[in-house]
Amino acid sequence: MNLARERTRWLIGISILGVLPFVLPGYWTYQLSLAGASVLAALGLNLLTGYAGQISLGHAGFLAIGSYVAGLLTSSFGGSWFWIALPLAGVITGLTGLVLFIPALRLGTIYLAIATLGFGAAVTQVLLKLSEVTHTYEGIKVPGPAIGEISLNRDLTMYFITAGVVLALLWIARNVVHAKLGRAFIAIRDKEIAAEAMGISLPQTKAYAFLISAFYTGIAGALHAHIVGIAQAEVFNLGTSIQLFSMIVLGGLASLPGSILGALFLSLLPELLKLLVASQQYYNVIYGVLYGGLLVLVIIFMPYGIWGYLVRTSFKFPKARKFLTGA
Amino acid sequence: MLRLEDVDISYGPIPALKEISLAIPQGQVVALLGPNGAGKTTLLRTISGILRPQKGTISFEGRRIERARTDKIVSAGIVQVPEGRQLFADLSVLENLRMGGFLRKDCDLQKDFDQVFSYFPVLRDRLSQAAGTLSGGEMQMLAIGRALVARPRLLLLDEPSLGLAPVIVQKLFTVIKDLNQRQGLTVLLAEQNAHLSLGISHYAYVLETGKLALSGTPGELRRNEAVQQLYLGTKTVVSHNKDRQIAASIRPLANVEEVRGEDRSDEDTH
Amino acid sequence: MLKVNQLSKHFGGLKAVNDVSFEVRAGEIVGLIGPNGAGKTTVFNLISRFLAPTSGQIEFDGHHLFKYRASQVVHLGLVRTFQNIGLFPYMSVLDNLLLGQHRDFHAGIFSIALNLPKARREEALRTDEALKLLGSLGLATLQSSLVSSLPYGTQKLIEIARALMAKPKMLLLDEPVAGMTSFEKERIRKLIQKISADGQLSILLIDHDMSFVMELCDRVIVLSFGQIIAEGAPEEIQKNPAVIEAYLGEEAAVVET
Amino acid sequence: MENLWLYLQFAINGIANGCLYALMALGMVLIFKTTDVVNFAQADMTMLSTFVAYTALTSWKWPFAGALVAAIIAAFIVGLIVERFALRPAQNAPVISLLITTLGVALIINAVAGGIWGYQTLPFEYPLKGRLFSIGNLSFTKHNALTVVVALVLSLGFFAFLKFTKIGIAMRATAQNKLAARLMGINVDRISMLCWGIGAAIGAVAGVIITPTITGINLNVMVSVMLKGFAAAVLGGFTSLPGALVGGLLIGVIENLFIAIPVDWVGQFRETFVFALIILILTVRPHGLLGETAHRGT
Repeated sequence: MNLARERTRWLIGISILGVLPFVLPGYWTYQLSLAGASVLAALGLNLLTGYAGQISLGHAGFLAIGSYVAGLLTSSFGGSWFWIALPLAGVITGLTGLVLFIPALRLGTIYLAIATLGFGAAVTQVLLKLSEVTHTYEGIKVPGPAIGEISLNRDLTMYFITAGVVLALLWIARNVVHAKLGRAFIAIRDKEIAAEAMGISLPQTKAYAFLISAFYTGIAGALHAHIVGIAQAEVFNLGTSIQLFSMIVLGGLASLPGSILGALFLSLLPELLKLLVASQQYYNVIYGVLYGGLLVLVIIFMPYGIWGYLVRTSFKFPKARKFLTGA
Repeated sequence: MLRLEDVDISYGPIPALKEISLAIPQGQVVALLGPNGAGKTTLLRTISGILRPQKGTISFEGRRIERARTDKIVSAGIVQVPEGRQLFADLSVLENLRMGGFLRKDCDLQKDFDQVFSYFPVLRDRLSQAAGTLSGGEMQMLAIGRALVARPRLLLLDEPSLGLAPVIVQKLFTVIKDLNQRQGLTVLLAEQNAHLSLGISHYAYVLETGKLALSGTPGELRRNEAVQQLYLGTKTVVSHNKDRQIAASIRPLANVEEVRGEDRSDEDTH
Repeated sequence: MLKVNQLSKHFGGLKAVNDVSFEVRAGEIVGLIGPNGAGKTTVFNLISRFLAPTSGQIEFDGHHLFKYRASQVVHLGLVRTFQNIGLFPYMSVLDNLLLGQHRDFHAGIFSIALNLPKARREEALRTDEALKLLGSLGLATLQSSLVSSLPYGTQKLIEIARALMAKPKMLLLDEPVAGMTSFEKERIRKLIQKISADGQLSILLIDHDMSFVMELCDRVIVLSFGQIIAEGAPEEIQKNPAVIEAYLGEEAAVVET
Repeated sequence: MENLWLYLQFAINGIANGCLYALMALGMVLIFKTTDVVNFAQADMTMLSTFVAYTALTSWKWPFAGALVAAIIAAFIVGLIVERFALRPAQNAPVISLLITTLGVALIINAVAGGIWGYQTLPFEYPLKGRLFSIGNLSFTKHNALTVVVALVLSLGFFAFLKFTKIGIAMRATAQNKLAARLMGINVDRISMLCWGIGAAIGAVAGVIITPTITGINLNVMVSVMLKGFAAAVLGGFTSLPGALVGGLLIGVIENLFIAIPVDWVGQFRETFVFALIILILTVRPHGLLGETAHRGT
């Protein structure tokens, strides 16, 4: 890892993120914030599935928990609680992630898929019941973040908060992946038995994987609630989980840049398409065929995702490769 | 009958075989010797069309087959008994044998089954048993039997002795020799076990790390000092004696005698 | 160092390991040989705790092994390699070596996540050690290669190097030279002789290559059908009629007499 | 006593539902066994073929049996196409990515079906109405009877096909050992394609029979049926065809019994309970009820 080159990449990323909201119309700032939340969730899922090899079709459940925790706190105590609610949502969701780690100790991939899928469905049902109790059928109204009594411009503030959180958590993910924990993740993914023979504890490593992954996704859920201004159980369903899963496969399993690419691409695709296709009826058909077709074609022509493809192709262009991989 | 010319194969960036040229005349047993990882399995899989050579030609009875699909190669008469038996573990012995005749147009497989049972009577008692529950020796017998049902003209055998007790190996080799001498079956035998293979072959090639290092008649190879050192392990008393004795005791069967598996399934290789 | 006492492992009706007792003393190289299916790998799996025994005890360096889980055995200084290579194919050689030292990383999750000096220092220190070891094996240029892109023989060598990274008191080597060229075998033999030269490291190894085993080992144990049929110095083993019989099978033994 | 009858009645309905889940599961297990792909497009493939049956019934005025056959044929062809053009070209991709391929296929089918049939729920007319016979308070509807008979005949026929025909044995052989299958001259690609066709066709039967019970057909009607089929398959062991049947019946019955319990929140949390139960069973038996136990080796 060449430090200077890595620093350049971070600087480029930060400056693009800093400039974007001032050149783009407000609607796109809002969409980019949402995409940022997706990036976080995708990072979390990729750490779990791509690196540690534990499949999850229930990550929507973590998004929902994160958004409810943050939403309930700020709607009850006011927008100035946002700064506490956000990390708290991550921590609480992280701890619920440990619920899933218990079956993960015993179950193989497909069995874990059904267990996580059930978890996602259960969270939705429980939250719906909770809405019934709290009489918030149409969802919890979530205030924007505030400092003391001063409330801030929602779209712009949330954009910068999201960007900052994404950068911070991306940096943490990078540290985790390049250190002993990241190596242990890959080790248990590829050869559990050899990993154990190296002294890696399966329970501990899997617990960390679920904890970290759920933490990221919980933060993403909390951000989502504050960007949109509402926390609603039905928003995060099986479709969401599957879309997250598509993001990391499309972008590239076990790759941080891949998670970002996949998440940005799939969350912005419908918006971009709306610019091109006016008719609602055609839109649905075109969007479905395009989205589905892309998934099929990417797997055929880029079996290791977009990022994997870029890296492989860049072997022909050494300079580009150095920039991409930092190696 | 089978001719390979200048064949190169690689797995991704790693070359597995380089410039392989060899010929297998009709009616002969040709041995392909070499240690584990030398490329024997790769070569056999290439002949069977499972792997595609990057370069070179393979022809069977004058027809080029290096780009042919495996089922075409099987129907042309090249049948392989793969390394590690590769039985259909949950299928019964009978179903495994039936799959050997998958490409046979005539549906009368009974005669072929009977021939298999005459070599390996133990299989007859196990007909409805799942193949995965057989002992190691019985599995190898079934693997050979299954291939025989396809009525091969060239039989490719990949490490038939792997993991089997010497007694069983000796009997299997006796059957192979018999198939060759009585039925005129052409055989390509890939083996680590040089003494044994030289005992039943007409000609042998020695493969080392993807290249053909030597070839010759069994007599020539036995006399070759490099071969003695590298592959026959003449330095060691045990393996030398063992294999030479077994090799010496292989003669064509007077009457097809029973071959029964008494060994245990090997827990070492799962 | 290692005391195996009346160890048995039955799979259903199959007695894969049957009442096996032996000892490996400190600094000794012991070979475990026997025909395929004799139970050698099962013995390894029992010692490294991947299988639970039917009965018996194993003592290592004064510890009762059955009190430890597979992932804890390495903490006691007992490290194994695998028959079909236990390296992680999609990691670099360096990362694989670092995994060998997994237990020596003490930085907590927070210092890793925030890349605090403690975590960084540790990472740098271990990387240094790994590079030194690679250098001494003449493999320094391979540090960032993916394991899956390397030839078989080199992978085997790297697997032993990884085991050494754990600073073991005892190594269990499962077929370290299977499938190698004579040149590669020689390289492994020299490496094993070198690492055991100071008498600090005990080694128990399985292999089918008799010349390799006989040349290297102080003592050889022969397993057949789950039981020990002979034990002794290589020269004794080579002459032992029971061993010859086990390798030849009954009928061939009759031929011999 | 009253309650007991109620529970029995729900159990009977549960068996009928369970048969349909079992058929869905059977299709998915067959595809998984031979091609290692968890087919998440099963719901949309089934939906598509059910729409074909709908069109045959309403627009072309075909009899019910004819519509069923049309649906089966449509499903079979869709299965072949999906295998040939979406999955076979992606053979080199990691297995986990192939899950995404099937999701892509699902999205395409869903979008196309939406374009053709629209986004409303359409009424699905059904010839078999009313009850067949009653015992005490228990009523056996014609629909339940048909469901059970069809599921029984179909699965027995399918098992016989796998057991006794050369192609059937070749399918099982391919599922177990692709290398050996190829070496015996079996064209593994063709077998995979066939399995996709048959898997889809079995799903289509379930679709056409179950749709009337859900009052109508729309784009997403099959998703929950597929998920329960998937759960059933997993519960049964995912590599075991009889396991799929057992799993399907079990989920059908349990789910209906939860409806029968006269406590509000039990019914509301039905799916949660069903999943919790599945997870519990899997924790005790990690490879499902009839799945193979994995050997822990080196």
